[in-house]
Amino acid sequence: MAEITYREALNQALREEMVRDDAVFLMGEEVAEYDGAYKVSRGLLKEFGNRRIVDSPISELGFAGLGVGAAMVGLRPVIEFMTFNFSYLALDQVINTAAKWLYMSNGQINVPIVFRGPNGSALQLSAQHSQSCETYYVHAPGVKVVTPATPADAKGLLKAAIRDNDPVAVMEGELLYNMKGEVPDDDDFIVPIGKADVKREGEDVSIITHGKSVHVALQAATKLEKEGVQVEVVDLRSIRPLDMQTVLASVRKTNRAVYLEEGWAFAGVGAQIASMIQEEAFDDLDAPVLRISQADVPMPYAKNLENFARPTVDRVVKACNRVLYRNGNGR
Amino acid sequence: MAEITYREALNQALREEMVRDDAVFLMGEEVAEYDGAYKVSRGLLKEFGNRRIVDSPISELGFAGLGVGAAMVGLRPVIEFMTFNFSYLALDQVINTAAKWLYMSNGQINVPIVFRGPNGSALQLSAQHSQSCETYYVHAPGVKVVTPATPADAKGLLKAAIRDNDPVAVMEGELLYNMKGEVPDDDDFIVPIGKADVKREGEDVSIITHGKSVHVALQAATKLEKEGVQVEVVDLRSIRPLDMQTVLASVRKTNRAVYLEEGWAFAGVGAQIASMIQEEAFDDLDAPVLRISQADVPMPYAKNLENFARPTVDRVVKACNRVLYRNGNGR
Amino acid sequence: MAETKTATKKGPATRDDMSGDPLNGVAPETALRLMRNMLLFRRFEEKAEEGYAIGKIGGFCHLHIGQEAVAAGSIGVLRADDYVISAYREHTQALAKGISPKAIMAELYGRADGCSGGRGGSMHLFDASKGFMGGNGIVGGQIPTATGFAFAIKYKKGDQVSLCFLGDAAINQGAFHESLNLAAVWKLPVIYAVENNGYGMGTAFRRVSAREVKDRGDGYGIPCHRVNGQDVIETYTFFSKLVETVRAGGGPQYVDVRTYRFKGHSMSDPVSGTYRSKEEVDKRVEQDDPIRMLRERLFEAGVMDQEALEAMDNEVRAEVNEAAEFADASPVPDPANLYQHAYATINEHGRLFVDGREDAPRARDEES
Amino acid sequence: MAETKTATKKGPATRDDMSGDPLNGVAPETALRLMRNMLLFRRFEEKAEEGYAIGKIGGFCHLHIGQEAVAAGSIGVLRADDYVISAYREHTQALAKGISPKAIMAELYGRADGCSGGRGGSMHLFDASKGFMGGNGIVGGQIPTATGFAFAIKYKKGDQVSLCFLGDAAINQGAFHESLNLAAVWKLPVIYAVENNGYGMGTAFRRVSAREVKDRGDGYGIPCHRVNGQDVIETYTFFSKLVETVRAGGGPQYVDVRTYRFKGHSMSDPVSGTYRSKEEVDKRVEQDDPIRMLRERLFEAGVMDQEALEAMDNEVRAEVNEAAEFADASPVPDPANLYQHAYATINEHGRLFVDGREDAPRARDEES
Ligand SMILES: Cc1ncc(C[n+]2csc(CCOP(=O)(O)OP(=O)(O)O)c2C)c(N)n1
Ligand SMILES: Cc1ncc(C[n+]2csc(CCOP(=O)(O)OP(=O)(O)O)c2C)c(N)n1
Ligand SMILES: [Mg+2]
Ligand SMILES: [Mg+2]
Repeated sequence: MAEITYREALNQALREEMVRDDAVFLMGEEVAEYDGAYKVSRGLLKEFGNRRIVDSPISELGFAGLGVGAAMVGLRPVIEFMTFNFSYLALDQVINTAAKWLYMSNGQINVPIVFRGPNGSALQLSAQHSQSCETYYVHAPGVKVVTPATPADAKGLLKAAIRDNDPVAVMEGELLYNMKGEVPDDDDFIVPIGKADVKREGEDVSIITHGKSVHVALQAATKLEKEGVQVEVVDLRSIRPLDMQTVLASVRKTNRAVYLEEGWAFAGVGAQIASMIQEEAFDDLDAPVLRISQADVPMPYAKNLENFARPTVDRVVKACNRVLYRNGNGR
Repeated sequence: MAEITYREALNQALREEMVRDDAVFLMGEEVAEYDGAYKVSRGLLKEFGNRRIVDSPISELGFAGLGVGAAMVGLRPVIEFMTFNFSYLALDQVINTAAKWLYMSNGQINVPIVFRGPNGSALQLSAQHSQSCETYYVHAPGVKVVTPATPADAKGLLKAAIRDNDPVAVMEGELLYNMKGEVPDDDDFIVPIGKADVKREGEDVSIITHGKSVHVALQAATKLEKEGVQVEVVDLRSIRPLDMQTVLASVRKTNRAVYLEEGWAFAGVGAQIASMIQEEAFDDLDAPVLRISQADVPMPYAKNLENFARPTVDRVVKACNRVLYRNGNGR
Repeated sequence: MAETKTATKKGPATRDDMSGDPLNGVAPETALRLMRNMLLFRRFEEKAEEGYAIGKIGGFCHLHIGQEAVAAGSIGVLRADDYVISAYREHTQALAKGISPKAIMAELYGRADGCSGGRGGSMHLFDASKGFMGGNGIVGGQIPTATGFAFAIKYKKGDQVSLCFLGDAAINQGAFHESLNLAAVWKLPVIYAVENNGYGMGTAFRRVSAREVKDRGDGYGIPCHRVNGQDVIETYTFFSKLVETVRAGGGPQYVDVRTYRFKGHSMSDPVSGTYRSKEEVDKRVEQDDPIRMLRERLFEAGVMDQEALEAMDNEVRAEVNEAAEFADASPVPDPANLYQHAYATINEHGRLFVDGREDAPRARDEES
Repeated sequence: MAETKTATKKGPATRDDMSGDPLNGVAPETALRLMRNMLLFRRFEEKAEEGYAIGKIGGFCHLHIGQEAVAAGSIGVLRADDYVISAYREHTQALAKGISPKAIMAELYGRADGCSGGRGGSMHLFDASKGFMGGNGIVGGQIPTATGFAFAIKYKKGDQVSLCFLGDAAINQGAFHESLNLAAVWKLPVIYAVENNGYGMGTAFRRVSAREVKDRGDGYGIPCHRVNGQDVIETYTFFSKLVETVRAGGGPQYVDVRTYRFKGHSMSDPVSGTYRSKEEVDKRVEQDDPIRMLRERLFEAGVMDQEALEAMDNEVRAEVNEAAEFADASPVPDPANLYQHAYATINEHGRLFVDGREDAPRARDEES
């Protein structure tokens, strides 16, 4: 165990998997000579050379599709999108090729590719650079989606994704890259895809969430604890496949749930989870499952507007209070 | 009132709006000389010439984006996607430009554009040509989405969409084009965007749905009626904006709801509606809101597999019975 | 045979080497193989047309009749371990790469013995073991994929070639542009063969491009070629050299393969009428039938006579009939396997499928 | 001024007409206007840099220092009703099209008086009334939009011009390819001006293209040009002619505008170090400063002297300082308007916003 940053954890995962398997390579804009726009691939060009760490032109559709083709014939590409915002341009290759080739070929052609990069908002990056793109990746079957919230999860999930035989989107967070945490040194440390993680236990209400929002949920839990409310925080970690067992166990215990996500609500991840909870644990619910998300507008630039549009700790606390039918602040 | 096909209804809508406003033009693959791949634009080239009925190269990103630009400076483009499956290629222009320009420019630049074409599965078109694309269009704010199920709705909603000052996706259905129905002749007949339609009244259970699935819902209702169950069928018609008033009124009456959609469940339209229903009518629900959708796989080609993967009348009936806590067939 | 009636017409077949050899140096047995392949392709497509008419085949179905020489003359020079990927008009290309007529016909019929298990249909044929990597129904979608095969070949220091077919209309897609640039920058062993039949559905290429197909390859730093894709001897000779060039490290190549589609775009599109006249089609069918052109060469070279040709044709017809019988006898796919192959393993930690159906595979952990 | 120390250096300024006129036929008052504009651009960008350093400006911020002549020399020839659209490095282009320094600086500060109401920021500047149609942060995303402006101009039989700026790295995007073809086929009045500063972030263009920027326009049937974008007189003269050509129905044009970025890609990118050496940058700054180059011409032509230049610079500095003061005094946007302009009318039949917030506008019908 060492305390390292989320960025270093991703870097270690890439390095270790590249050492382990020559078929693994990293491709994307600025990943090689520049060490990555967010420095996730720092030092990898030096260690592995430009055969395996490949700077690409700004051609998201092209290089994502190239990766998909390479994956079909034996390589294990890791395709970095500088941010997932730019990957709308590549979506056809993700959904119409990567996600379908195995099925359409009746199991003949695997597509073991990883798409990774930061997702969601950072600081004042405006409408085009602040989007949470989970929905576009989870809706169609054929792709897996993971959203590590901590350095350990980042390392373990990225390693699992690279070893996985399906396309996996690893959605990181720009604001997480500098976060520190304990990470196992073991070269074979893996966080299995499809396992949620109870990041905090509690009996009164479940906040279910994923990605960067886990930390907002934990702050809300701390706040509520001071008011005597015990919050359980369930981090999905993996959105597809989905660990409903852990989600349902938590809801059956607390009887109340709030879904928190960074992105938009309409057909968001929260919509899916909330509807599944009420489908499968209807009688266990003492209150509706509420959802907290970004305001339903393109993210504005101005700092005050951006903060206002975000799903804040206060909004989460308020939602918890609502499902607990309490007024909050001890009132 | 005349009985015409859904195809003719769309054709009339285009024609009338083009007569009414010179700023309206139609662009897409095969829309002009070929009269449209599905003959929706039959005769329009002859009537309006190639200034206003424009055959484009196969460049979805390019011509959709061109339409967006033209819309910003005073035209009212109707962009036909031969099917919405191909529009993943254009998604960046839809989400990062069309949906955001008005907001980012602080209200200076409207984008009155219509994206239209068939959506969802037809007959044995396989995985890449059978997708229901609503989720990709409704998730991000800035676009409106309508899904006419009848000839009258097709005409009224397309006309409303063309007159609307925002980007509107009009999602049609290949299998609907030949359907006949009564359509008002009035040149100013409009179906307002954002108004759901109760296609059948009933007291026992609400099937909420949109698009082609409305007809599946109506068949299920007929079947259930024979067993003494009165089904209400609510056709959203417009997914964004969403007529929750009508949805909630129906659920408050029947206390039971099933969402039926053609596409995939994960972060689908049904997920959004189901979660909103439980959020807003929790105490009115006597059973969980169930969702019926396509099987969660890429659509297979073989007829038997395709039928098996579809959300059939039987599956809807079964879901209704489940929320009614009855065994069905009078048992 | 349809082309018998034009047996006396002289086609525009080329004699490159001026030797007077009607086969232009191509070995007689090779020429005969090309003939057999093209006949097989033609008869197979005719059978598919029949199958569609009687409702055995559904969905979209695009025939390659008229373009057989392109598949025979290009894929015919490849090794088994070379990769081919195409669009949706790919029956004959799949045959050329070695998938059996039975497996393809069964696929068109949507049966379990189809080369894609009945899941793909006409537009999505696969046999990875033979290097046939699919049909992509999204125009232009296969171009980045083919580029990826070439990237992998170079990465693994192999000497295979990736052959990518695309239609003339596909070159207006962004995927074309991005791919050609990537291939040029990294000098990848890929051949972009544009089957230039002059139309994308009902749209003549010249209506949607200010320059010709060959010229549209300018700008990337990739050699641009043009070949008469109706003449299988020319096509074969050309691709023989080109593939060797690429195998030897010559980098990406772009080819304008001139050809013509004798049938409608798909089964619902009439052969002529809206976008091309009957006269145009008739003239091209008469002048540019690849089978007739090769037949003339073979007859002239004395390698084959009418009798031998008819015997070959009968053999091929029998093979195709057998394929149809095989397809018809093959069972439909088992719905119990509906979820299989949506993912590599369908029984994972966590639920992969959320459609709420009872038959959907559950998560590994939930079962215990 | 930074460029004073190189006052004696001779730049590569061209003398097209051989007349010996240092202004190459450009009217003195025009040349002075170009100088004032470039000075304004330079000082504005320096102020923005300062504003970023002290935390008044956030997000991504890309400066145009070194590339001022491109904006001045091209947009400078446009009419008010012509359209300009660009990427995210567009402060000076917005200034050139007539948006006031105040409105732009206020936008960078995220204030209500900003030209985008504080919602866009550095990458998304707009003034539709002046024909400045935005900054698009998606590389290549503005190219189809500009093509659409041109389509609309032609459709309405207008004689405006659509001027599209893009970076050298953007030409590897599919949007570039599709747009140029559309413009060529329909002969649209659009100019694609590639600001070829040699790099896309840290990637030298030659590493991601097998051919030069100018050659990448081959293949479309569009005239391809090259111009020295550091020399504002050359740029202005060139665009004057080009814009007239387009206005007269000459159709789309493609221009490789050679330029150089004197600063890092964005505020977080150092000026030199990783992908370009200090020597390279120093040399280019010394040789290719557009302001110095014009100053030499003006001095030589006797149109301006050092004193006048300094007076002009002081004037411009004052204007920029005022802009910063204005920005700082401007209020932050009112959160009560958060939902406004997400749609043309936010109070529709049906709910447009489903985030469950109390302050989200409800449906028109629900309120009653
Ligand atoms: C992205 C996309 N857009 C449109 C279509 C519909 N479509 C199918 S085939 C076709 C024409 C393609 O022509 P071409 O590439 O020349 O190939 P050909 O049919 O002539 O072999 C079109 C427009 C599609 N399948 N994919
Ligand atoms: C589609 C997309 N991919 C990647 C990026 C990240 N990015 C922003 S600017 C840039 C470099 C663009 O270079 P160029 O087009 O030459 O313009 P310059 O910055 O030199 O003015 C990159 C890769 C983006 N904004 N959009
Ligand atoms: Mg074609
Ligand atoms: Mg650049």
